[in-house]
Amino acid sequence: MTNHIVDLKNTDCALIMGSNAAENHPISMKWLLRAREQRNAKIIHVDPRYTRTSTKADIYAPLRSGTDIAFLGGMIKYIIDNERYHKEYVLAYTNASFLVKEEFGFEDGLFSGYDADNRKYDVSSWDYQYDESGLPMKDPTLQNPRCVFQLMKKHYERYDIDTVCQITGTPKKKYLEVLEAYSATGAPDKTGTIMYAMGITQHTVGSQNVRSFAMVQLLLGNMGRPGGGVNALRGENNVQGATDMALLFHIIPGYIDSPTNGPDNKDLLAYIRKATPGAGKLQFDTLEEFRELVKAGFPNSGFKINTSKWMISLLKAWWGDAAIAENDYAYHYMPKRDANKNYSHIAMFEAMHKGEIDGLFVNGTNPVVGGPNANKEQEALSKLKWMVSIDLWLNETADFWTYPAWERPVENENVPKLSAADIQTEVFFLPAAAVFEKEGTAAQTGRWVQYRWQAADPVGESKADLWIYNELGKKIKSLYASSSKPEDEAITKLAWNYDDEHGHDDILKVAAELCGVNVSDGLPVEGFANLKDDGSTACGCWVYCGAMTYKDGEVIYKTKLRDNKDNSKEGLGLFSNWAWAWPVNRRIVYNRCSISPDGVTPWPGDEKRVLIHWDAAAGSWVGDDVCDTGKTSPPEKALPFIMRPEGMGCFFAAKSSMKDGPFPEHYEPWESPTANAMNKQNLNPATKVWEPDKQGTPDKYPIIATTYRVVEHWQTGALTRNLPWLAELMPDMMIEMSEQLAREKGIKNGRKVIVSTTRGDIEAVACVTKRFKPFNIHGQEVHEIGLLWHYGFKGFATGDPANRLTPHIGCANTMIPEYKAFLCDVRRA
Amino acid sequence: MKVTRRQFLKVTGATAASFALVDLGFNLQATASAVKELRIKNVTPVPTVCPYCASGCGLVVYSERDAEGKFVKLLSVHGDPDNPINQGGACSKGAAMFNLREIYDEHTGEQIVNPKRVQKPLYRAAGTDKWVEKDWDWMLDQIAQRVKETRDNSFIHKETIADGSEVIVNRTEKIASIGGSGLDNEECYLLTKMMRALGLVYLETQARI
Amino acid sequence: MANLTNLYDVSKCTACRGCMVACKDWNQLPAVIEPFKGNYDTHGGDTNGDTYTVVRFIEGEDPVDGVYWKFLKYQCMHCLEPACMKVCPQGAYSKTSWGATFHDPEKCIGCQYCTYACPFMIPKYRKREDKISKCTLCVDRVEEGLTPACARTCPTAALKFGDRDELLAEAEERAKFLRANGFPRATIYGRVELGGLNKLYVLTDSPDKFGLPVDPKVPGQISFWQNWIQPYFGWLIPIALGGSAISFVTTRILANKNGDHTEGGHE
Amino acid sequence: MQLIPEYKADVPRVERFNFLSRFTHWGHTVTFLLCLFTGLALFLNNVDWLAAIFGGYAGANLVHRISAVIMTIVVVIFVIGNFKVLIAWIKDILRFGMNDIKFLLLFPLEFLGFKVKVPPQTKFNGGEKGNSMVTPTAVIFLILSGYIMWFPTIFPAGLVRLAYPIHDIAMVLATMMVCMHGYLGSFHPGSGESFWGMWKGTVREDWAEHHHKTWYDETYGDKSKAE
Repeated sequence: MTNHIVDLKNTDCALIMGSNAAENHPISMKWLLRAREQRNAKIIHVDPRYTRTSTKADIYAPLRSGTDIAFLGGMIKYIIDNERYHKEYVLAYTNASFLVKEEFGFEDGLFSGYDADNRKYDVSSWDYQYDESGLPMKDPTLQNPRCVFQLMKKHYERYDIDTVCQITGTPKKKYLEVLEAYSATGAPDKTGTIMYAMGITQHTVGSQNVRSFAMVQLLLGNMGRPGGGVNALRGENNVQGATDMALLFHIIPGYIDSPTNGPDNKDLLAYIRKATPGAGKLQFDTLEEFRELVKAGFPNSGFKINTSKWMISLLKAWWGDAAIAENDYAYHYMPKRDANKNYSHIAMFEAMHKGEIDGLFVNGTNPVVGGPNANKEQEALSKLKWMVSIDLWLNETADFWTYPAWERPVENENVPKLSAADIQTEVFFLPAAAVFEKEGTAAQTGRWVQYRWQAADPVGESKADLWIYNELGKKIKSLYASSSKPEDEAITKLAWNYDDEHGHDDILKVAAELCGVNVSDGLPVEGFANLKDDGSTACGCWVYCGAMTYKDGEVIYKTKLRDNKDNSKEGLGLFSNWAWAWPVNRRIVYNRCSISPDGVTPWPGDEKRVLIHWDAAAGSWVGDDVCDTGKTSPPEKALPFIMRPEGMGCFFAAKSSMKDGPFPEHYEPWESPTANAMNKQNLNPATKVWEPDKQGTPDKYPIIATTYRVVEHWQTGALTRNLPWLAELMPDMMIEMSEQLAREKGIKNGRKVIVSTTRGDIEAVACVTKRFKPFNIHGQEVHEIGLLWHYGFKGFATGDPANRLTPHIGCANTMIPEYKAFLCDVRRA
Repeated sequence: MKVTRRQFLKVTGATAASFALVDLGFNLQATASAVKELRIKNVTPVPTVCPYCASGCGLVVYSERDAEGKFVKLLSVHGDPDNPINQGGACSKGAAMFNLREIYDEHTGEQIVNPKRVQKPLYRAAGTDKWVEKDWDWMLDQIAQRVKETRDNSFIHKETIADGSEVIVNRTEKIASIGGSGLDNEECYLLTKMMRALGLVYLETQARI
Repeated sequence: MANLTNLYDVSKCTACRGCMVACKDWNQLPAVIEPFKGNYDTHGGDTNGDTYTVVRFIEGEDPVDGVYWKFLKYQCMHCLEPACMKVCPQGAYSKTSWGATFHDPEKCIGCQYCTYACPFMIPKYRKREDKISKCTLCVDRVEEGLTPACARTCPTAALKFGDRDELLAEAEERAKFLRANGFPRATIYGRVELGGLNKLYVLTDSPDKFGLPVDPKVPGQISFWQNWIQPYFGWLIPIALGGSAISFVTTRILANKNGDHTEGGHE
Repeated sequence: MQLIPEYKADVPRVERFNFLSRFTHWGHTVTFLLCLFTGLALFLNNVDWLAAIFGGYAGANLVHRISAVIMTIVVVIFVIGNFKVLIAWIKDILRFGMNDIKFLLLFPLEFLGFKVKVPPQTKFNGGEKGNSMVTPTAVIFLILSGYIMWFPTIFPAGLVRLAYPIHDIAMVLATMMVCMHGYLGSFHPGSGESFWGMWKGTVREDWAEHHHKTWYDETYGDKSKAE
């Protein structure tokens, strides 16, 4: 979330799209309903199915799964055509006026630079025109046909209301209501928030879906303001933290690109040149020279100009005394991935399925239920030599070798029938402590990092994961202790000292390293502005720097702060003294936009929602929130989007920001019942197709399927189906479908049905409901069904995993699987 | 009938008070002596954060401890009234946190440890059809050995890269790690650090699925 | 003292069912797991011996969206004049000074008279203890100054706890607001029903749309029994006993008087 | 003072009730009284002392149900095993006529001990006929309503609700009759001999002739011999 949960109360209009907030983030509704009560805010819900969220919406608009860009592209066009955009904001805070290279173009669904053989774009034409000082050229009148605004207008010309409604299946009346209500937030005194979740991201165009949101919000001037923002409602209690800690192949902690084996990563200096925006063309041969350049500042760099400090502090945290200038601060201990290889979830399981992976750690996750194409992923597990599973329960993944794991309602040639004797995988199950049986911090969706204290003893011999990793780290280190091989140095020299004087793991030692310490005295670094790239600071994750402070001889972990008084004068609900938010306790990012460009005049009519303002006398930005711009940069220089090289909000995603185009364009899901009416490309041209032979076609599989969750369960259900109180509330795997489809197929409510795709079949109870209605797509009646993906064969509530049906294909940018739109057939069991 | 002086806390909207019971001057008469003693009376709740969705609702855990302060059993878990995000609220999942550790038996109504919780490390040998209980030391030793064996056999220390030079790449593609979004930050940090030091590149969490 | 009660505003309820679980947590109730039958409401819209409160899911046709989906939290209404209390032969029921209908399991003999006397059939038989159980309005919490578990956990504040008169005024306001904003049939439930309920509802539609009786009444059989048979009819027994006693005396007096000692004979 | 007329074995006696009738009667007496007292313990408030006899309310509950089941079994045995007698009984009740009305009119006087001349009665006099109508009917209702209350979930709620007043009314009526009947059939000097009829099966011939002239004549008297 660019804003945070409590901030939802400040909105004038909420567009909930691709999220079932009332069910999956129930507390968000507390604040939305408050906005409605106190500010007369409107709530709009756009979803294929009428959900518990829809019941609380002022406007409910159905849309066919996988057509969000059509829906939002139409909204962009509507906003531009009807001049609903916030003009001053657009001009000052976005790249609307930037001129784009003449070579950039778009035709037949393809942007310039497409390489069909590799399904990849050469992004060199997706760039601005630069002046002689190296800065992008602009046209403040927004009239130049090569300016971003005009290109955008042209791009969305095709997204007229009728075409959009033909694609999305949204009734035109409803669509117009949504457009009218939401575009009203373009008024300077209004803000609107967009709340989304996996309904948006789990598509082959997932990232572009989110981009469309960003564009709508920038047009309407809703970014960086209370009650606005693009707000991802994240799904797991610390998925934000796990992402911050970079449990992802493509980054290392703090959203820094992970090193690759490309020539541009071959040593630390090359790496810094590549990873620091704007550094590519600069002349420097040593780190010292580079430091001087940074000190002077260089164009198109943004705040990431500091990357070298983050990187070297990280290396210092990991390899301690072994990280010195002479060995590139141990840069070479860090693994370098193959630059041409994808290591994401789908890729990992494809490799595992081919037998390329021997060992797997499963850290409180459950791919046998939650992974896409779960039949294949389960089979992949059987090819491992060993697997370590750490969880509270024997979940479906830990028990994948047991008989029930291989039972299927229908024989399917894709699914082998294995028995325990066939599976040669050794499985180590380590019982973990539950959340309140241990202590530590978690980052919630609004980036607040809150401490969780230990309230109970772990059950039996179960242990906190911290203990497990610490002990395992020590064991592994001791196995390598005698090695003097250079290839083992990354382990032998690894700084791994988290025990207290009694030999117990000390969480504060971990936290201190993570939040950053001065190497000389071991005291906390007060904020990432103080991180250095000379080895004098060590910091495991720069975005957390500042969470720990030193005051009056005492180290304070700010995540433990529990002062719940709202510090904002106008009652905006910032609660800045409650826990700590990254970065630097900033509660609403891009908050420079909460005031007009001059930095002193509030947006007309919106005096109460100003977060920061320029204090000329003091020469700095002041206000209720921590400013998101140079603290002492005067208004005309204080850029609003400092993590972008441009410093501006981007309608046009320049260069390699996106892999599949600078503007979002509608492409159909991989499996779609219809051809793309917007352009000639059916599928996102930049998406990798892993299993071409597994693409279901509408003749055999005419029904759209989507997956989702309910409030009573969570994710793969390991943490809910094992709880009797929750099993009671939603006891069986069920599939929702319209009354029309049920009639067509002779399906009765409450009876079993079988759903099939090219990947497999599942059996579940039918929930026939008026809440699903067939869509009218180009005059054709198209059915969609919904599957809960919480179920598996373990626990108090059981059922077939919906993901046995989902495909191995993902978003072009992130490789997040397309769980949300695929084709199936359904019949009576 | 027993008449006792009781206190009433009036809770209005957002101003939900916290752990202390506030006297607002009402006198309540206990109608029946049979009203159970408040089982969380004089129990200090311990704050935590909900382990489900990422909204970050605070929860408080009430537990019974013996005279030495040793944990005995859970009493109740509910929304943390101090937490500004949820102000004491909790949906069905958050409210069910008690069940993460303990449950009430369906037949006897007795409070027992959730029988699905695994209480000892378990090992399943290749090709066998059962779990065997093992101690922690054995398990961690074995895992460390497997890790070393697999890593050493598959480790790519140096590689000739596109520009023809040979660089250290320090990676293994034979070990993978998934998950972690349910862990605490500090745990995620140790995990990311340990795995990358071992040379893992197949490193993923639930953010991608 | 004033009555303390819950106000439940259906227009704010998202049916997260936190109240159901919080109730089980506080009242130490085990789960009762039944198969899914095609409705989210896995309890059939009714409470049971181990479930004091449920949320109903009611689906139907709507002219605007094609569908409506209403939710209703359902539990003991804590009637101001509770029928259960009147019929309970053991006096297991009592009203607290602040309006909760309290059921004392120690006194309960599991006869279930109350279940059938209740217009909502709320008291439920709990087999494992052979006793009745129902919502307590968390009397143990309230008596110590805390709010009931359900109201405390409600994420959207659809459930509130407080002074009945104040909440009633708030409910009137809210119903008025809803009537003016798209719910012309919005109404209050619990103000007058059965002489007043100590649970108040703001409904977006008429009560029958939520499966609530529009004008709940104590069943005729029960009130007839409760008002006439129970208080008066039993007197026949003492009368019979008394008559026999009189006869016992008079027969013997008369027999002595007549000097008749012939057993059992009328001559 | 004598409570019950002495049993005289040395005078002529005639059979009044066969074994099964007596078994049913006494079986009923025991189970009815058990049900009554346990029922009262459950029904009345603050009678802990009464419940204590049965080991508390749970015990009383258990005894009530066991007794009710035995009572049901006794009824079933009687109906099946003594079908002829049952029919005869019913027939006798149906002979309710002028003499019975006269009996009932005169009964209060006799009840109090005045000497009255009652018209000839059949096997069951007017009062007994009344008892025979009310008590078994009440018992049948008690049994039926009792089972409905025992297993409420398998019956419609309306029926369950009806079962409560019915069980109560039937209980009161039956108890009232039992009180009267118990008294008349034992301690009342006039009809006391009938106790032996139910206990031993036989009554004094002269008593039978005096109290149940019609029955006596039809069964043992001239009319029977004439046939």
